[in-house]
Amino acid sequence: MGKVKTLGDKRRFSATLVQQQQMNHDVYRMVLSAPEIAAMIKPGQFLQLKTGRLMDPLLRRPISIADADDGEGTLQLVYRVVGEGTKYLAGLQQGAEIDILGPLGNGFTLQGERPLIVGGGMGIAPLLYLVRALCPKPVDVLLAGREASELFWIKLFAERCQAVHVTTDDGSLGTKGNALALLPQLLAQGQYDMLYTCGPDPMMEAVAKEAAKHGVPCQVSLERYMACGIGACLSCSCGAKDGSRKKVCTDGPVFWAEEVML
Amino acid sequence: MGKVKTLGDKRRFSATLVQQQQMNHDVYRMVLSAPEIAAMIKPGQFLQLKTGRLMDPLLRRPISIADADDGEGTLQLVYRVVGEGTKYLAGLQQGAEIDILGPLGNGFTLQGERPLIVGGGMGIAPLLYLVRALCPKPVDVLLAGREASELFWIKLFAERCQAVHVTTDDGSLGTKGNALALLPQLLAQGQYDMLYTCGPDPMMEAVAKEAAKHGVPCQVSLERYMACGIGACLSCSCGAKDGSRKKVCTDGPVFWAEEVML
Amino acid sequence: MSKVDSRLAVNLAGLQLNSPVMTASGTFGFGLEFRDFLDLNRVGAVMVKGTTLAPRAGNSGQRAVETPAGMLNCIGLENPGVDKFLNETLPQLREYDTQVIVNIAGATEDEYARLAEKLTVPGVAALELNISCPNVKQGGIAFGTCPESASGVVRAVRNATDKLVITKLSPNVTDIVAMAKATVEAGSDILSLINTLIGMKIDIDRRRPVLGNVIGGLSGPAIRPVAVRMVYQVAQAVDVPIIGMGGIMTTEDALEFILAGASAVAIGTGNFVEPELAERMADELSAYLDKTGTASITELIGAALPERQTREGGGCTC
Amino acid sequence: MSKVDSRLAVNLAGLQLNSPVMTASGTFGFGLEFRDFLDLNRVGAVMVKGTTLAPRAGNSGQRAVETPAGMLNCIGLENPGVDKFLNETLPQLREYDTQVIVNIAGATEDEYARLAEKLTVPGVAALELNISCPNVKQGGIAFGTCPESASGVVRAVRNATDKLVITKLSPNVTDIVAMAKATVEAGSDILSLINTLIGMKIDIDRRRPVLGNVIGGLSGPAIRPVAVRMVYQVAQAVDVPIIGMGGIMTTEDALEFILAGASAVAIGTGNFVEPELAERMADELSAYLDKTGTASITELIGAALPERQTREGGGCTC
Ligand SMILES: Cc1cc2nc3c(=O)[nH]c(=O)nc-3n(C[C@H](O)[C@H](O)[C@H](O)COP(=O)(O)OP(=O)(O)OC[C@H]3O[C@@H](n4cnc5c(N)ncnc54)[C@H](O)[C@@H]3O)c2cc1C
Ligand SMILES: Cc1cc2nc3c(=O)[nH]c(=O)nc-3n(C[C@H](O)[C@H](O)[C@H](O)COP(=O)(O)OP(=O)(O)OC[C@H]3O[C@@H](n4cnc5c(N)ncnc54)[C@H](O)[C@@H]3O)c2cc1C
Ligand SMILES: Cc1cc2nc3c(=O)[nH]c(=O)nc-3n(C[C@H](O)[C@H](O)[C@H](O)COP(=O)(O)O)c2cc1C
Ligand SMILES: Cc1cc2nc3c(=O)[nH]c(=O)nc-3n(C[C@H](O)[C@H](O)[C@H](O)COP(=O)(O)O)c2cc1C
Ligand code: FES
Ligand code: FES
Repeated sequence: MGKVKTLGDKRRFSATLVQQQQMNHDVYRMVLSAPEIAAMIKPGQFLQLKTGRLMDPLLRRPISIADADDGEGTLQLVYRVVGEGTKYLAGLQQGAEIDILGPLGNGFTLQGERPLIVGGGMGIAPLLYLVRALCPKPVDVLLAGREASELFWIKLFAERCQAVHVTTDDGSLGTKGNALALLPQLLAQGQYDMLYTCGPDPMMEAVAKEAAKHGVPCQVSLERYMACGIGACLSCSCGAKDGSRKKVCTDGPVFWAEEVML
Repeated sequence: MGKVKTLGDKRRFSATLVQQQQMNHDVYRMVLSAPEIAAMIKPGQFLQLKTGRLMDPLLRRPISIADADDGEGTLQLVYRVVGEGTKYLAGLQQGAEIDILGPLGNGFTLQGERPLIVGGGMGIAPLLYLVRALCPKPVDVLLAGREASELFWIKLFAERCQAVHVTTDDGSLGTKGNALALLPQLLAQGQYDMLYTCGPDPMMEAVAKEAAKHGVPCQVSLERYMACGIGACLSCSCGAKDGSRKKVCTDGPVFWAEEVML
Repeated sequence: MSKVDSRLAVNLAGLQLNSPVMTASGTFGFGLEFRDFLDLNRVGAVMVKGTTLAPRAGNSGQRAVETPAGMLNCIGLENPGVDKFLNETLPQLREYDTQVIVNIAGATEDEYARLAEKLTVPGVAALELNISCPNVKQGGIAFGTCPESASGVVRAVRNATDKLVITKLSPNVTDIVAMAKATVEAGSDILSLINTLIGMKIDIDRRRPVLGNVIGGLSGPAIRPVAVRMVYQVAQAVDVPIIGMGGIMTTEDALEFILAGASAVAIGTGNFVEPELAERMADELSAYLDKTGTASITELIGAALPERQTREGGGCTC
Repeated sequence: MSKVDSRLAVNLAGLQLNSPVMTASGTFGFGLEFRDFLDLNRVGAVMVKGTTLAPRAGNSGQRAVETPAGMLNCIGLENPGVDKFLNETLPQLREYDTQVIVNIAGATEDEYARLAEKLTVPGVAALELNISCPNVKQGGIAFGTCPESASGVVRAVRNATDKLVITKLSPNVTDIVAMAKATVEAGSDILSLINTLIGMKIDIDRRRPVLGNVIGGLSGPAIRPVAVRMVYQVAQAVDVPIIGMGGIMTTEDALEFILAGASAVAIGTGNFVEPELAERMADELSAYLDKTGTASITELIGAALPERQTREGGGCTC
């Protein structure tokens, strides 16, 4: 462990799996030893992981940084098993080597004194590392999930956040409803001067609108199908409000809400 | 171990890897627990192994039975790592499950009282199990290899055979030369009434010719590229002396020398 | 799960199948080879190996090789000839409750017609015309690469038999829709697509082509996107049923073809990896109908097609 | 191993390359995106993303999806337009010791000609004509699917520039050799092959095509056998140098194309998986020359081809 060799270029590394933990029926948390990446990576950036021995799957899979510890040289990834690539990751044992490109993309802009964070579903992953970077600012977080088991996140955030607010679609935990069931009142009451959000596009769109209404600057972190993750293929393109196109992988994945169309 | 479940049809089984042993720089010996196959399989038959998790490689890989023990419910395979499929096999750990079709093909005809066996290179693999089946008849064997390290087989055969003769191309062990350097004198001296051979086509051709010269019946075991191994694709076809075509996988891999063209 | 599920029954222009899952020509021998692996009665139809008038020995040298997610083959139509098929194989196959479709190949229109006549016997449900083979009269260019020569074969067969005529289209053409329209107009009752793409592999150590025949037919999952695209395009252009094939390895793959407009599917290369696949897929399709509350597989045919009017696709693909 | 190896130098009709390994259009951005991954000076040539007269926003909806050993894309030629390329990108690219080849696409012959005129500037080594795009004057049928329309584009460009003209052939045709001959006759100095095969994928849950554009271009190892076959056939039919591409992921793959007759190769989809591949492959080719005692990579070009006279291949592929 701790041994990370580069694979011959400047942003391709071999990381060692230190720990694998199952968080709920289909979500796993992985700790990797990758000191070179841990030293560079910023909240909101992501990695491209090779998820197979040969060409099946062929393309890498993009995964966000859920946490990084420069001192220990470790990274944390939290991922849901949805297909063969993530199934492969979940099957890896301690000591396994993973071929990684990264850090990739642009991270969040750290600004404001009283940030609010709104995360939905697997979009919560990159926000945990963001909270660490925002410390010691007092951060509040609003986590939205379909049901209670999706919100194993709470205790991870609780250590670092001032307040953790929760909504679930089925009401099995916290307020019943989606993030919007709570957000307007949080924005009205709190003195937030910055909002960060990551989750499904419709959620982020509504969150951004609400933030605008309250004059709070807002950054969104987008997810698009990515073939390369490094700006080469244009498969991740999204429309910018100025009519141009942005690459989610290299221009983003984090954008100012007013820059892009969700 | 010992647990073998069928995968839903009559000749497809899941076998458990019991032991993996490296025999020389690129050859491995694998012991599998597969009682159902062990109970059925005859010398000269082979298996089709799935050598990957997904579709890479896509096709199964044919491997001969080097030994089988019905009592213990085990099989032995001896294989050389030449590409991705065999590399996958070599990387499997004890307890791994392997998806297998088999037994496939027709085995050797057990006849005669004083058999001689001639094997070359990896073609030696199926002959070891043949010796077991021929016991307690007194069997002599002639093993031909490029150099000494290929002939780790000697001690395996020595336990079961009357005499073990050896040739190597480079003279590093036994008589210098190929199988033909020794075969004529063995046939002239011994009272052999049956000959079995497996190895490269040119070797088998020469061996069969020599056997014919001495009036000794001879069976050859052929190797051809096989896409299916079950008689469906005709990729393994070989020419029969009567002008027809034979499928090596289902009509063979064992043929009477006078049946086929090598 | 091993009983016949009537929700899986499909009728292709009169070809009645117990299951929409058939087995593709050249990948399932004459069916009998698979008796140890599955219940032939559960296979919708067996499309037997390409059959010619005279027996053929096929190509020499290496005949198959694996490629990424696929394989190349150049068997060269090795087969025992139509007479032996009729006398020896057909009687055995007829004992099973599966439809027998005979894939035929000739070097002239007349050879196709004579094959069709000979095969107009009880027990043969349909003829599948393999038009990917070289047309000797046209300098060895495959019949299946131009609408005129393909139509000629179809017409010759159409006039020689009252059996159902299935034309199997080659994907190695510029315009698959033109091929489909021409062969339907010439009298095809059903279309099969796709046959293999032409490819090759070079052995870099020997510095020679791997296959004895130099070029071969590419099959397997690698070609599935091309096959699905062609089925989707042809389904919008013709009114005859389509048998979809090309890289089907799982039940999801079969559904992809059905949603694209295929009324039935055929497993090819997949039979080599999982010889029981055609039977298991029928079970899995039943389970899918259960799960989705679908009354019949026929409800799914073409469900991903656009309304006939809307022309979709065709923009820049790069 | 990071110095230039003169044994790797190739000259394609005057296009002088330090390494026979280039990067394919649309898979390497404008090259600059890869500065963090490799040394651009070690890339034989950068073939930039398909460039059009006006900026294009490309297709909407999902633009790529993985398939077995391959991927589909329907980017829709998103690009900043030729003027921005000339003013902003080219000056940066010119700082590297790599050849710049501009891939161009138009909807009319005239658009191709105007692009060629604009790109006849220092720093552009050659123009690569992407003729897989719809020809608006011919009802949206791609230029590259018939010899006449393809020749028209080549001639228009040939008359508009003295730069080297590379025609990039589409594999979605019945007769690749006819396309090659026609475009060489019309003035191509070099041929590139192959572009992507047309394919599609259906999302069985949504029962809709996955790609926003419905159909897309299939690339990656899955198509390599088709690409090698086409290079092998075309190399026997024309006398201009060929740039081979289609599924190259390893040095062995590159050698397969060179043995089949390609004078240089381009990495496409492979850049997504291993962004340093083009540089590493140059090193590995040097090592291969050492191992095999080969004085120059040029000795290997076409080494697996038959004597010109012997017609090989073309028999039954099934
Ligand atoms: C910048 C970015 C960061 C991400 N971070 C996380 C994370 O931290 N945790 C997490 O669980 N997931 C994350 N994802 C999503 C994750 O990449 C996909 O779930 C994963 O690629 C699925 O791969 P698979 O082989 O398991 O499934 P597949 O069978 O390939 O696909 C299943 C589903 O995942 C989507 N998907 C597949 N490949 C990609 C791809 N290359 N890019 C985008 N979507 C894809 C498909 O569209 C499909 O809907 C992130 C995606 C992006 C773009
Ligand atoms: C009936 C039979 C029995 C065999 N028994 C043994 C055995 O006991 N021990 C052993 O080491 N080897 C045996 N072989 C050979 C073995 O099947 C190949 O070495 C193996 O398939 C190579 O797979 P790969 O993926 O490692 O290599 P690949 O990279 O696929 O190929 C490497 C080489 O192996 C050959 N090969 C690949 N696939 C096949 C195939 N499906 N059929 C035949 N040849 C192939 C190729 O032509 C190539 O030259 C047998 C082959 C046959 C036909
Ligand atoms: C080994 C082999 C032999 C084949 N022989 C024939 C044949 O004789 N006639 C025919 O029409 N198609 C033949 N085919 C093509 C298949 O029937 C099928 O159309 C093709 O393989 C695509 O399906 P798949 O990708 O599922 O294999 C053959 C295919 C393979 C792999
Ligand atoms: C995402 C993507 C975009 C592409 N864009 C272009 C393009 O703009 N112009 C072009 O001529 N080819 C384009 N191509 C085709 C490639 O240049 C190449 O011909 C093809 O992908 C085959 O090579 P490969 O299998 O190595 O990817 C594109 C391919 C991909 C995958
Ligand atoms: S994923 Fe390729 S450009 Fe963004
Ligand atoms: S390997 Fe398929 S018939 Fe023998």
